[in-house]
Parts: sequence; structure tokens; C-alpha cells
Amino acid sequence: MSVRLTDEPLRVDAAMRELEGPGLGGVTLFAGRVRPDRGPGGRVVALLYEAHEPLATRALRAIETEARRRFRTDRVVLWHRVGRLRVGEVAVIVGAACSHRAAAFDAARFLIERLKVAVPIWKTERARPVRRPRPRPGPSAGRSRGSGRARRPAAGRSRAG
Amino acid sequence: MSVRLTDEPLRVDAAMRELEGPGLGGVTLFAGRVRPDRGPGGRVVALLYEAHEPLATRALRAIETEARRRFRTDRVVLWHRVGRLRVGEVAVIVGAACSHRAAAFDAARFLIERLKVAVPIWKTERARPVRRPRPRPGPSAGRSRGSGRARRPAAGRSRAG
Amino acid sequence: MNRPTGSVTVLLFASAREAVGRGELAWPIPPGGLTAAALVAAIGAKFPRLRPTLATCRFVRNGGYLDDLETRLRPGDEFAVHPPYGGG
Amino acid sequence: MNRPTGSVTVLLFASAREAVGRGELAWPIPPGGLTAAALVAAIGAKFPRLRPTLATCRFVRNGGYLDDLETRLRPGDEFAVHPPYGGG
Repeated sequence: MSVRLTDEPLRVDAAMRELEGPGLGGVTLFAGRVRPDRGPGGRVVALLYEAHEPLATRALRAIETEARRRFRTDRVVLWHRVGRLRVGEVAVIVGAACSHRAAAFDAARFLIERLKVAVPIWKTERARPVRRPRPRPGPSAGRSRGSGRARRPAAGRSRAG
Repeated sequence: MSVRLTDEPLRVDAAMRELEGPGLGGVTLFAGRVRPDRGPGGRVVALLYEAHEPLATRALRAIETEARRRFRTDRVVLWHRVGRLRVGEVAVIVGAACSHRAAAFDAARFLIERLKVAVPIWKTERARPVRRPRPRPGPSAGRSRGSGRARRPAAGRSRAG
Repeated sequence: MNRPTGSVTVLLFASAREAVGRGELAWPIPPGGLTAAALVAAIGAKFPRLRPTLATCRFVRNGGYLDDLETRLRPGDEFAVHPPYGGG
Repeated sequence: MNRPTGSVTVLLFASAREAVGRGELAWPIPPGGLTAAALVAAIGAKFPRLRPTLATCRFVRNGGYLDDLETRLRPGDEFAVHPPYGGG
């Protein structure tokens, strides 16, 4: 899927597969990772990413449509992760496949610049680990689906540090 | 390894791992794939990539050094595949990790533009499959290491079509 | 004092949520009605830490960006406070 | 006719190899010696299909690009013919 807002890890090899197509010789991918910046509350160990759904998905789709039109490609990815990400984890992957490299570079740059200003996604610094959720019984409890992408913003999360 | 000339398939997820490092928040990757162009001998089904070693590796390292200096990153990949590649296979991956995205885009673009003009690597069209090498006995014979990267150019390969 | 005539749901994201301490408020509509501008002023008055953030925010009613803050809100409306976006 | 005084190894890549039909030639050095320019002229004369390609090529002796084609070649030298590069 070319537009994705997910709490699952993002992978560039999956993005490459999404960008396959006849004649698409040049693929440019950009991946943004959580940096260990120093914030007001100390050294950042994690970022909480949240989105206002369904506006965020609608905005991603609008960017996709414009990129296809401007750069004459029908293979674009705009993937953003939500939830709590540790330093080094991939928060965003954008990419474009075009017949030639110049268009692929321009398209990928366009995608990330637009995404940053036009999509209701936010990051909040977590300078210390927040308390872990209590482990739940059963092997299927490892993933907390939907965290960070709820229509309602997560309430009552206190800023660490 | 940041500079690589290999007859093994190139993978963007391996390139991403190579580009990890503290504070490197932005990673731009470019991958070039074999396009099914129409050449003088018919529809291209494969390209034979060859390099003049060790000049090619030396040229790749010189590009790496210049990119590190110009874009202030110490994480760069310049990987090129040699040998016979089918349509859709990845022939080249370049990438750069920087603290911010503008530098990562500029560095990756620099890497691929320089690679194309300054590294003794060539592609020759194969419009029809050349005859396959006879299968060799044993499970370890699947890979023909070093094809296309020999110091001596492959002699006697006739152009198909 | 008259009874309120329904309420709007206020969604607060990121720095706005952290300034208020929760991500959702049910805000009563007074009998005379409530414009978006009046709602923004009222939540800023009730949560002083939110004021600097509010100056940088965009507002969204029922999924559409609000250009005209004189728009009158209706019972059941969702009114979202969007601090500057920070994806990527 | 005098005997040649050793030879140089000529490496031909890509379109140059395809024009000649093989990637490597052992080219004898005549008694009077052999400059790079004379070698290029001689292989162009022997392989007419190679001539258009040669006009676009760079030449490499023992791993270093040759700017001065009046350079005299020595026995055992490796002389590579590089058509325009096409990586990526």
C-alpha cells in the first residue's frame, strides 16, 4: 500500500517491493530515524508519534496524488509510523520510482517536504522511558495495535523529565 | 563495507544497516534497476555489467572520500553489482546518512552522479538470454563468484540479437 | 444561569495535550451559542499553559480546517487543536 | 623485418571488446618502440569496427589514466581501452 500509517516497524526492503514496476529504473528512498537529540527534559530516548486520523491519511493521499501528477510516476510510498519509537528506529519512509533518477530524487524530496508541513502528525519527546504497560497474558499480547493512531489523542500521558 | 563491487544481489535493507550511526537521522538511498529498454538488438532482457578492477574500486573510494568531506557524514554506501543482471534487478545502490535530510539528499545525488561518470563500469545490452553455463555438481556451485569483475575483460562474449 | 445547550468535543494533540494534561474535553455550548473564536479564548482562559501554544495552532472542525473562526459550533461537533505538524 | 622487443597487453571493455570480438590482445612492440598514439592507430587499423568507439575512449596504462598519448609503452605494460562509463 502506497500510503500507510502504522504502529508496526517500517522496512526499506518492503518499500522497495512496493516501488516495483515495468520501466521504473530509478528508486529514491528517504528514511527518517529518531535522533538522540538533547531536549529540554534531558537526552531523548524515545519519541511519541501521534496522528489525527482520518485527516492524516487523507493528507498523505493528497500528497501521493500530487506527486504522481508532478513527477509522472505511479509508484510512490508515504509511510509513517506512530506510537512510541526508540532512538534509531525508522519513523518515516518516503520513496518514488521513476524511469530516470532525476525525477525519482525530486519526487522523494517533494514527498518528505510536504509530509512534514501538511500532515497532522506530531512527535513529543520522551527524555526518560515511560513506564512499560503491564505484560498481558498470552502470546498475542506483544503488540499494542492502534497506539498513537487513535482518533482521540492519548490523554493523561505526562511528559517525562 | 561502504564501497562494494560484487556479483551478489544488492539489498536496500543491508544498505540501511550500513548507514546506522548515532545522530544520523536522515538516510537517502538511491537504487538503480535494470530497465526493459528497447535496444538495437531487440527488447533488453538483461545487462552485462563489468568493471575494470582495481581502478573501479579506487574510483569508488575517491568518491566516498569526497562525499564525506563535502556533506559531513561518515556513513556512505556505494555499491555496484557486476555480472549478468535481469530486468528489474538492482545494479547499484548509493546512500548517505546525515543528521538532516537536505544533506542526505544532496550527498546521495552527488554519489550517483559521480559514480556514473567517474567509475570504470560498463553495461552491455543482452537482448536475448545468452546460453546458460552448464550446471555444476554440488550445492555450493550456485554462484559464479567474480564474473564481471575480473581484471581481464570477458573475452569472446558475442552480442545477442 | 441558563443550562448549556449541548457540547462540543475538543481534541488536543501533542504540545496542546501536554499543556492541558488530557487529550479530550467536553466543552458546553452556552445558551447564546459558541463561535470557534470564543471557544479558543475560553480554553486559553481556563488553561493558561495552553495559551502560547494556541497562538501557533490551526483548528479543525469535523475533519475540515477552519478558516473563519467566527463559525458557530453546534452540539456534537468535534473541534481539534493542531499544533504545528512534526512528522518525519 | 626485425623481431618485436616484447609486447603490451591491451584490455578492451564493453563496446570496444564487442567490436574486436575479444577482451585482451597481446600487442608486439616494434623495434623502434611504441607510443600510446601509435598503438591506438594500429589497433584501429587492424579492427575497423573499433574505430568509432576509439574516438570516444580514454586510455589507461598500468592503472593510471594517460593524458599524454606520446608516452612510450614498455614491454609488459597493461594498456586499457575505456569506452564512456555506464555504471548505474
